[in-house]
Amino acid sequence: MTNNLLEIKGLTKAFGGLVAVKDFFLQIAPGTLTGLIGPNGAGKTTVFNLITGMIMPTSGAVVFQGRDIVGLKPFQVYRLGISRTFQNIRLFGELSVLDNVRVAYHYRSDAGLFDALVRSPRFRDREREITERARELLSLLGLELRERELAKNLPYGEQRRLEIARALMAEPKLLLLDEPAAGMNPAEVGRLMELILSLKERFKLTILLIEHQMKVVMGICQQVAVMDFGELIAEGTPAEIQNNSRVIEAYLGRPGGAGVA
Amino acid sequence: MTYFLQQLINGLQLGFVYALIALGYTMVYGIVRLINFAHGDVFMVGAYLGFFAIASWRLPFPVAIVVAMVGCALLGVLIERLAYKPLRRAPRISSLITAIGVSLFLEYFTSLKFVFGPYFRAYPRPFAVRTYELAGITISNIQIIVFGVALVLMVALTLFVNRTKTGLAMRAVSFDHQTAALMGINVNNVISITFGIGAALAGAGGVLYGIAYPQINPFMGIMPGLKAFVAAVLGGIGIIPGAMLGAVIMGVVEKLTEVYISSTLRDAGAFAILIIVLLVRPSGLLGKKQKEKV
Amino acid sequence: MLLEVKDLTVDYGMVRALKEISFSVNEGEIVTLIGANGAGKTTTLKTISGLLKPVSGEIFFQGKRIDGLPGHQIVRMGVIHVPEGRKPFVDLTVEENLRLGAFTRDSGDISGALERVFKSFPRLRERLHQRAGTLSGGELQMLAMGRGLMAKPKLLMLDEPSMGLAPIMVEEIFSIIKEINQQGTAILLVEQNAFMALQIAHRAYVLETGAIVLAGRADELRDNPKVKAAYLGE
Amino acid sequence: MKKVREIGPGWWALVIIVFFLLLLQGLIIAGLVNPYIQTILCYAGVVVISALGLNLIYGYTGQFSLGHAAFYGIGAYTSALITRLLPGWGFFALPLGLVAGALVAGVIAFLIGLPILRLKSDYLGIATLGFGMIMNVLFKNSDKVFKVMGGAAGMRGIARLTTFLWVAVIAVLAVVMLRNLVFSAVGRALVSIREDELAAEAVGIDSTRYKTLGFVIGCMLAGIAGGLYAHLYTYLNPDNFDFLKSIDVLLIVVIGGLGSISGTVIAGVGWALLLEGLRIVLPSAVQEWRMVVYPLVLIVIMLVRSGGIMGRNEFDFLKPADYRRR
Repeated sequence: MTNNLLEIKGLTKAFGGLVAVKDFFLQIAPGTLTGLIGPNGAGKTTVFNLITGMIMPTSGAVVFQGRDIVGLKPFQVYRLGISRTFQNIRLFGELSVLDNVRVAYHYRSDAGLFDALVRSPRFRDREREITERARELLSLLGLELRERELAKNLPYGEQRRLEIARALMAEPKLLLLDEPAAGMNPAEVGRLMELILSLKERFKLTILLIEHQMKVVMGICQQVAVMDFGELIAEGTPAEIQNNSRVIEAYLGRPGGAGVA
Repeated sequence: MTYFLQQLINGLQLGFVYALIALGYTMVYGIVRLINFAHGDVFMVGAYLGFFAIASWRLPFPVAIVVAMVGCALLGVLIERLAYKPLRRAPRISSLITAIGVSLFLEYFTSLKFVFGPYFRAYPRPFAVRTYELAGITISNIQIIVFGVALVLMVALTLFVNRTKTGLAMRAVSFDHQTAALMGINVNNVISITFGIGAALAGAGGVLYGIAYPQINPFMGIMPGLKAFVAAVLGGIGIIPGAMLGAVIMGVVEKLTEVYISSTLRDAGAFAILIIVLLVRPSGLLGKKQKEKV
Repeated sequence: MLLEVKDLTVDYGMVRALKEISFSVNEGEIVTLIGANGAGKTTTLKTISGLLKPVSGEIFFQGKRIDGLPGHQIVRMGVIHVPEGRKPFVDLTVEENLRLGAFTRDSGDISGALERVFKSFPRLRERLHQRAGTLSGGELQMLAMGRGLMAKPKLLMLDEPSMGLAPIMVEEIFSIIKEINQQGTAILLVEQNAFMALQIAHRAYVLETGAIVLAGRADELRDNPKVKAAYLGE
Repeated sequence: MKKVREIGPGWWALVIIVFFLLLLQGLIIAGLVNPYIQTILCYAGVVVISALGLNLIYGYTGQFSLGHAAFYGIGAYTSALITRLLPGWGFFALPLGLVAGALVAGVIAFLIGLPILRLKSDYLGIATLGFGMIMNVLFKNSDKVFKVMGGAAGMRGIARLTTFLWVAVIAVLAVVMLRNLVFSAVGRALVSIREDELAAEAVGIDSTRYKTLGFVIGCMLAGIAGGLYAHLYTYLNPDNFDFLKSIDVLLIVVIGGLGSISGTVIAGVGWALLLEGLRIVLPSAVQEWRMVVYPLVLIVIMLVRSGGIMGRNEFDFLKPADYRRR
């Protein structure tokens, strides 16, 4: 028995003939911040989808707190304490900002259908608790003035933050962030990095993050795993990764390739 | 056994008429993802155009079919340009409601006394009905014409879609509007052409329906339209051979349910098969599995 | 000047994807736009080819203003966009895909164009009657470029041709791009693979979150530490 | 600390609406409303109740159903059977029938919903359409099981138990309950499935469970509406529950605005009053034009306001305090 929060063992996913993730291993200790990087199409998001039960692996195991969670549905994985954001932002566009966050706490409420229909005292209490927690998160993420806007009307950067607020609503143990800095300008990226660190501290989170902007990965991650063509090609501290020739090649291409220059 | 074969042929006859309607449904769905509820009513208009061509204008039968096809093609393109094109970026349900509106309009407008009138009309037979017997099975010249015309049109459509440049453009647009535009294809024109061809086929189907089941009225398009649509889904919507296959299955099942089980259960059999197929193969018999992108 | 983009501003959904960018491509040149994910490279190409409408700014091709024209007319002028992800028509055969590339041309000179494509991509000839969906990633990239060549482009715009390809295949693709250019076609190349792009390009622009932050001759940028920094961080 | 809740605009609106409905009821008792108009008013309520059910299924939960009339029919036939087979219940006959109609519609919705709610968008629509067709055929053959149901000839001899008061009370209850539901954790879960089913699962929502829940409740509303309908017109014909009737409800819901209770009420009442009302008001020479103009109006509304009359908005008084704009 190890004390890792998450252990991915020999995870493989084939779509038809294409092997998107191939014999992938990863250990994540509690309280760490791990970066998952690699070129486009390397299979990073597929790993997230496999962890969260959105797709079934062809083979391999995902062990969370000592329990193999392969085969659980996404909502069950979430209830165990793994939540995520999406690369292409998947908010509930026609719900208000507040509701986008409140909806993520839904399963914790013991007020049922009947309570809702008649607005019973228990229902009102639960709604108040949920709303308070949601507002607390929104203000942490600087969205407190936006709570009644529809999510789809927020600017891009705020949508990204709202997605993070939503993912934090149910007090997850493991947070998966899929390209949180995508589309942000350098100033926003800087603030995002601070935000991630402070949230991690405050909620005692373990974080796994996919990111293309190396500034983010190199700036805040303790550990970096590099994927290429579905496989883990390197693992180590940011400094080690930065100077790893396989990584540089996978990212920038090989300098002076034969027959080209 | 001969009884069974006889009913099979009757079922095929029905199925071929459904197929001509189903093709328009499937092509339009394939290209703009719209359930064109007005399509059954275009079929009805085709039947009436044929009716007037034969009974009032005394045109020969083949010309009557051409009249119905051309008339319906124009109608189909007109409907697309006026009612659907403005809504191409609106929520999909808006186009669907508009399609229902067009359908109701065609039904009730043509019911007006100075248009087609609300009553049933007996369809004129452009030639005497003859029957031929072959190994105990009776086939009428009407059936032969239905089979013949439907087959010719289906072969022509298949050749058009697979062998011509416009057909290729139709297939490209139905796959992806944006990439098709990058090929230099005028997507709007291709969509109009698709509506036109689908409507023309339905028009021909209307005339064949008229001579085979010789009674027409402005609401005749509803049930065959619905069944043809179901046939298109059964075969795999957006897939031309699928529509033909689904339609033939629908026609045969309907006929066999009618004669072997109960005529009142006729419609239930076909729809029960539809639900089962959808549950087992949600994208239809010839359809491909769709995956959601995460 | 073949292509001139002036103060182009484009929104993509809710996002302002491009903020007043200006650049140009001359006859016979390879120009590359490089930058990280989300920098606005693809949006630039989509706007030039008419798939997106700009908020403001102008685009000229051979001196004629083309922003606002429908996509199929821009294609007819000789501006060909090979999209990101290759976008093959997977249900059609390789031959049909190539024929679609020549959609704007008379059927007369298609076989000549096919031969020219086979010269650059002999592998496509072997695969001619296969469904495009059965090809490998590298072959799909060849198909996408071949499809673009079928239109006899004056300007060929390539979006991330190296994406997801093995290094050896990337090299092959890039040497073909160079060849195409040497035969007289101007190329606007969008790439994440900065080293490779800078190897073959004459000039380059570096995009960062919707703005051009660096521009210059490719060989100069190649040794610029800022470029490496833009990718891997300082 | 206990806070005294102030009386919000919702309660005021409720009081005004109840007062208005009681006024109407008073006019009816005084004999000032002719029976035709009474029937149309009742019918408007029935249409609203049924359409609210479809709005919950399609407008809020995003599950496309083209078979709503089947559940309306199930409720109608069930409740009619109950009141015919169990006479002598007096005042309780109608509520008993309605409860039975709602339950049977709900149980069948559950059984059919479990397998077919896995289907998405158009495919779900087509499967529900198929189910509606099959139910229609079964109604036409119902006399083979229960003679009194009358099969294709229709069911006769149903007591006229539906009164304006019944319809008004149930319609107001339906609006209030539905409003409570959609502005609750359950409602948020339903809407999140409509917006993005996968993301909903990713924040802990058991989408299968909630889709089924929404579908069952919506179909029960249709069942209740059907029961009221049966005891309003006292005659049931299978054709009253065919595919075109499902389309009518769909039109009302979309025209009113998907995901808007206010819109459904406006569109439902408007639809019933205009379409049925014009039948009486218009001279017979113009009657046939009624159905020509109606689809044109539909098309124009869609072209001009593709989101429906209310879009996804509600009247402010329907919203709980934390949903109102400041």
